[in-house]
Amino acid sequence: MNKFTRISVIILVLALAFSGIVFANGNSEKTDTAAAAKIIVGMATDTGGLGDKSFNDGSYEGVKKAAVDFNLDARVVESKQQTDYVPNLAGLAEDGSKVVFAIGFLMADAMIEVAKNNPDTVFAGIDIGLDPATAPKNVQGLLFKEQESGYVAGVLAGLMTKKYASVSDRLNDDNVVGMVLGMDIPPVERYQAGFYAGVKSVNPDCKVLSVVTGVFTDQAKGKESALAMIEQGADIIFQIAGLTGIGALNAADEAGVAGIGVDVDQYGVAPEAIMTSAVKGITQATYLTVKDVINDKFVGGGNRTFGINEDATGIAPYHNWNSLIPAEVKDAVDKAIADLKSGKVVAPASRAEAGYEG
Amino acid sequence: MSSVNEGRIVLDMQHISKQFPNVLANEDVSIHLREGEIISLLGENGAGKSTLMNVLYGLYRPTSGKILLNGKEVEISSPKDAIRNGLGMVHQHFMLIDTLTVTENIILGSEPGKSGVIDYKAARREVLELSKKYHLEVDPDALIENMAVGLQQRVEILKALYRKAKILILDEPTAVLTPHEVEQLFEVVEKLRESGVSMIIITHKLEEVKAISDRVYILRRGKCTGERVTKDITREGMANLMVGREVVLTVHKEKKEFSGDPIFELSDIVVKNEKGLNALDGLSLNVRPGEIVGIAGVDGNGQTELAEAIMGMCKLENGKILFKGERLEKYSTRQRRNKHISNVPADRQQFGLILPMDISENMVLGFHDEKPYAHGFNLALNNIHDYAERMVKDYDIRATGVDEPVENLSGGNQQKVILAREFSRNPEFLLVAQPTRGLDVGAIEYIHSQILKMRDNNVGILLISLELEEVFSLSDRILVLYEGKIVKEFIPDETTDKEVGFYMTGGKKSESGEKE
Amino acid sequence: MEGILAILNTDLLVATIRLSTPITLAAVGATICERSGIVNIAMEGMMIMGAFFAVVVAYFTGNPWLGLLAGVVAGGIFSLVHAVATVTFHLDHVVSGAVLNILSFGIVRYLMVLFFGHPGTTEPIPHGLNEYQFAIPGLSKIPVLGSMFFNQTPIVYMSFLLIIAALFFLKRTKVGLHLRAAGEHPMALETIGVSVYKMRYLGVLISGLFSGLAGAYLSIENAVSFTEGMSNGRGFIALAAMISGGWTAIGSFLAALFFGFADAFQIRMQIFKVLPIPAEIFIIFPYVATVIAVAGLVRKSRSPKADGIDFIIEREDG
Amino acid sequence: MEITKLKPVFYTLAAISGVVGMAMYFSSIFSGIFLIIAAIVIYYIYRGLLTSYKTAKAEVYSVLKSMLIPLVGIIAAILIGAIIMVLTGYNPVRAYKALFYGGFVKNWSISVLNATPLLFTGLSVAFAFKAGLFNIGAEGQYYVGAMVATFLGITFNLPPVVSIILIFIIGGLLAAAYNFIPALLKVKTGAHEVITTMMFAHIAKYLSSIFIRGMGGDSAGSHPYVTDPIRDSNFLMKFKTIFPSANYRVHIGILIGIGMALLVSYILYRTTFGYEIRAIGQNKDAARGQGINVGKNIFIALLFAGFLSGFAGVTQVIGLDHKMFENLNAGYGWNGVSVALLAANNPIGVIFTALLWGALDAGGQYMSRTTQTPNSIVEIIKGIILFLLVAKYIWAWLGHRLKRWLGKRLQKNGGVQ
Repeated sequence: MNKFTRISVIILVLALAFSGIVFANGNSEKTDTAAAAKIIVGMATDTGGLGDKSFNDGSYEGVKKAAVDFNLDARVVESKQQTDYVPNLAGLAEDGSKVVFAIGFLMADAMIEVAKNNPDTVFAGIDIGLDPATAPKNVQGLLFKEQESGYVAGVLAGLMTKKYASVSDRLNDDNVVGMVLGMDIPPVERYQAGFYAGVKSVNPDCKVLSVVTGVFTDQAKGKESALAMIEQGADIIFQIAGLTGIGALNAADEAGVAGIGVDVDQYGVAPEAIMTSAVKGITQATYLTVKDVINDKFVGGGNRTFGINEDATGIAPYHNWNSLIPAEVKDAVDKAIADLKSGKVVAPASRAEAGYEG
Repeated sequence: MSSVNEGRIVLDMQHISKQFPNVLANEDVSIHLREGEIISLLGENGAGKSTLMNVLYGLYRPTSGKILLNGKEVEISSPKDAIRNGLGMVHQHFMLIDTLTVTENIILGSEPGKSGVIDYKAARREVLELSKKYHLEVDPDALIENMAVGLQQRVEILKALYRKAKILILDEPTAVLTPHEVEQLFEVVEKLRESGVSMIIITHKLEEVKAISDRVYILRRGKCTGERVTKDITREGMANLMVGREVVLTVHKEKKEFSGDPIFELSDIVVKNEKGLNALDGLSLNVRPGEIVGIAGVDGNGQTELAEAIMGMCKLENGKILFKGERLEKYSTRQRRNKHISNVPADRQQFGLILPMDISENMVLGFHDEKPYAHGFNLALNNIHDYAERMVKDYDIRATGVDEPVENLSGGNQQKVILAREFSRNPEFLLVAQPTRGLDVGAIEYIHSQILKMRDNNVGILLISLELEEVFSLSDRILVLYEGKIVKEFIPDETTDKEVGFYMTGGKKSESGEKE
Repeated sequence: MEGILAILNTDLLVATIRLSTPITLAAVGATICERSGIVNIAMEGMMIMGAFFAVVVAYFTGNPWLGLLAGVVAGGIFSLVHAVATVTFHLDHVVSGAVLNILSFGIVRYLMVLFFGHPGTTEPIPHGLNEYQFAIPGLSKIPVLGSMFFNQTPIVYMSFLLIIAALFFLKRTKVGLHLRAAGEHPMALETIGVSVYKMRYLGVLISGLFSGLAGAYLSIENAVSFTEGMSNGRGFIALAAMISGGWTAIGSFLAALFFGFADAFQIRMQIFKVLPIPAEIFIIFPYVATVIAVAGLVRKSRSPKADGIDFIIEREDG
Repeated sequence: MEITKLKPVFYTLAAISGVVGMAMYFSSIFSGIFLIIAAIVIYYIYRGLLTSYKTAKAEVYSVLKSMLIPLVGIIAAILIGAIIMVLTGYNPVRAYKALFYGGFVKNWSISVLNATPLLFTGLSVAFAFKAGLFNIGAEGQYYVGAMVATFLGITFNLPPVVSIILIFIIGGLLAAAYNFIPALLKVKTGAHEVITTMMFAHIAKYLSSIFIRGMGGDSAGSHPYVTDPIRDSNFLMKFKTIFPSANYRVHIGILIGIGMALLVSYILYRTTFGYEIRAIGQNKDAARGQGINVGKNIFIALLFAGFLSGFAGVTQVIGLDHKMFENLNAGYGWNGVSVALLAANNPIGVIFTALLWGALDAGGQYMSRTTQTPNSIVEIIKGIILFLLVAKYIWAWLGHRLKRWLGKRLQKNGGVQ
């Protein structure tokens, strides 16, 4: 024990000195006096965290864009577990944020709790559906009709996979398309249902396959799932699996078939293979929300649904495929968009509605 | 044989001391060895013999003192150095890898063949040549785990010779050998001496010292208490230097007549070992109240399985176990112990004690959940404590207190803890295996006397021991265990260790058997 | 039901190889490690390290081969922590492994923020090793085996070679013999003048290099970017493979193939909705298979005698 | 010796102030800390009166000494973390200020919330370790406990106390049952529990998402991401009901956890079962040799470990979430392992290590928010702490080196050591 104590004492002294410095000027509640001048926009991510190339990143894009345009101080904090939701949201409010974004459906309850305790701060929740009857006035749920994006992408895929397969050697005549899902959670399901309906609307006897990988981070699994469907003749792979899906798109690229990205324009992942991406205007949603708050146009207490009419859902540019995709198809796609806008067509939000088996 | 050797000094260890964290294992020990000489290091367990040799062999670094080989000082900081300097050691617990072949074991560490790839052909050839050269026949392709102990020892010696050892250290070479194997070993030793190998033999057996060595160094408590030319010193003289007092080298027990039916019987027991072979192959024996039955045998002939079978720790293929006329096969270990069958296991540290636990906890191991040591689910710590206190006094266990972990105790005291636990349950049948392994003379005497006390309390005792003298000195009857069978029964006074040893090796080497 | 039949085709076997390669590599490495007497459950962490650094280097240099090298080295270096902890500091092997797994996630996440400005996933690397897929002329024409074994990407070929190398190493080489001895009876090795510590360090290091390669396979050959948690439990599957493979290189390989097959199979089961049940049921199939395999095979297999047993020789005085 | 007559008085005093103080502190009322200190003081005063001043002092010293190494380890880890931050261009002083202020002062209530499930999983792992088993799959048993709690929480409609107790017991039992197969395999075939429980953890995770879909929303519409909330009557009691000023989310789960810790410690050191468990954990062969039924005990030990982990899930659901979420990767199982190792598998120690871990998590969040320092640095620090504390040999080694070094120095200066 002797030797223990000796070494211990030495380190102890060092440590005391160190902690002396640490707590020298006491309370550290106000750590950012510098930025206090600016208006603060806060954002708390779900446990997924930034770098998901999907809604966390997308929201942050919007927040940063707004921060630049309106000269704000953008702050983000990543939650590690559910218990962090409340302190993070509340903390951002205490830091003096004017707007706080809660990213992801898991944070719904936390956001309402905190909103009640911080009436002067505006809270907006991505993918959070609120009950207008009970929701406080300073919160807003930002919802997206992923099914619409899925539907439009589906129409495109449905036409390309068979009728116009000749335009690219990446397409075949087997009349099969595939979807790679991450975990089977609501936004994913909405995409899936919409895509299915879209395909069937233009190509009823097309075979639509799908694989649930059960994970959002395993590229290898995504790749295998995609390849497995490509073996079965699938020539268009629609990924709805976050980072797992990146593997799927790579697979499509390597196997020489086409892919469709999700959430944001994923053209960059595999420029040759990716026809388009079924996008969801999160960036825009956060941006607009901040803008409204700055201009005091914010109306809370309910949900704000971003759909095709808000140009928040739909598909990304065709990029390299622009030249390949025949005009008829483009027209059909535009028509589908128009129908959705006019309400002539309603994209199904669930497998049940879409009549998708499994 | 042992004429005083005047050859040049090949090894000279000067004023070696080795300090371990809590003990001074060697204190200013100086020994020297002449070419072609055989010296023995005599001392009881813990006297520091092995430590000294481990220092020489580079396993330990001496705290002080220096080592001269062929006149010039050498720094031996690892076995590698030792080997390079022509030292070879045969350890008491063989350093052989069971799953490898004889060849692989012998060449391990200095394999033939270039660029890191082993040339097994060459290796095999070299091994064969070597074993011919020294008349140490072994099958180069046999797996160690299938070999008799005597042969394993040969492999160990070959290992050393393969590395061109000029000085050979033999650590308790006869500990596990039958008398016959001992003879063969001595022959080998002589041959080696003729081929110019000098040897140091570590032992605590006076006979051996007399038998083979020219000179003897006697160690006690880490100090060298004397250097003698063997032919000039008597066994008693050596014993005195070794223990520091007059030793009773024979336990005297008064004769008894054993009437009445046996309290414990085994009939036709068959047990398979993990390899699926019959470790016990139709073994039968019986023990009468107040009788000590000694099982003599070479290690690995079924001793372990016998003990396990009796205590119900392995599956019986066949056979009956009768205790007071009651069949025991169906009972669990626990139930058997509750029937006043006690067991002193061979490997006290692995099977007898839980080293990190303290004395009191070990004292109740196995009946910790009986009154008065437990009320229902709860341990009655006070009762356990008192009981342990009492035992520590009765069996004078040297410890700072009953809450001292047993791992801090000396081997003798650890064994006493087991004896206390087992004997205090007033057993009617007692299984004692290797009760004195690795203990010093004092402890041995004490434990033997305790066993004899049990005998006087009319307890039936089955003694399994590899130490032939122990079997002889304690037993009323000797059963020879060979390849899982009882091959012969003796009355100690009516036989010789040679004769017993002859049967211990299956009576095969008949010609050498007739020699007696 | 015709689905089932359609599943059983060459592609399934090729997919099996792809899925099992990382497991194989880690498992074979683990075999060598445990033969030296060190239990290694830190393969998961080593894989992550390898995968991450492979991408970092491949991304910043643009050369996947350098990335490959970096991945292997990173795995090796990280494994040395395990070696130091278990061999030099006599820390319980399983404990050290668990701690390393935890540590690896923190380190990678931290470094990602440092190098790429965000956690999650990295930007794709300019060139992946998958570009270097090549068919061995002649051999690749063999009906089924051809496409399985002889029309593959570099690391897959490496994995085949490494299996053979591992076999040769353990069976025929001097160091291999010493290493096995260290795992069976360390003292015996020490007493003939070979350092057990060195052998065990070597064993752990090799396993680290193999795991690093496995990680590199995941990140720069199978994929073209690194994603947090992309190893997704493969390290533990590899452990299972090593055990059900009976601590032998070949056995590990076969077991790894089996697990890869189980995964490839469940994916296809999903595609043809063979059974109308939730997808998760299919997903857990490989895990169930693992449990069954371990339970079924562990009895027959015999672990090295001194596996996981600490080895101390008190050379120092006082 | 009539001082002994006062024993009950002193002890009740100490106990009351201790418990109340703890409760207050956990509900982040900081005056609680003083009551705790008071309790300790009272205890030692009594010891001082009862025994001699010297022995009491010795006790105090031994306690402090036992706390020294962990303290040093933590501090050393923090220093290393600081170095890392400096090298990578963050300001350690600001970061650590935020870390500690956030973890131990500002968001203490969050630390407690974080610690609660860790306490249970930590106990689970620690108990298994005592029996020589590594229950690495605590995560899976956590999921099972959570599922059961959710199901019963929704369906049960009984008087609160009754239903909550029932939920705990049933949840625990089913979680234990989830370890049945691994335990069976361990005993029958010797399949290593590290693998089996790990795989079962994966399986539980996926089964939970099936369960959630089944337990919420109407099957016709889009499937839910959470189950329906459980009945209010099945909510676990909050501190707020005792201390109005307490944080409204903190529930008494932590106290249940501490109770569990005490219970486990009692089982281990005071009962025959615990005795057998420890005996087996330390030397199977000897235990078997003295007639202890190894298989049975290992079996029960694994089940009991599952039982404890199950409690983690139950408290989380009925205490905090009141529903079950999909896709949450909190990794209570893994952190449970860390917590247990850090406490050297001592049930009482687990209480403190769990709180420490919880505080570091909460503080890390606060730190990353206020100073925008990536909170993965906290993960790294955690890892280093683990290494420094678990590998005790490191200290012996350092000490040894230091001693020799000093020794040489002193000899040079002709001094004595």
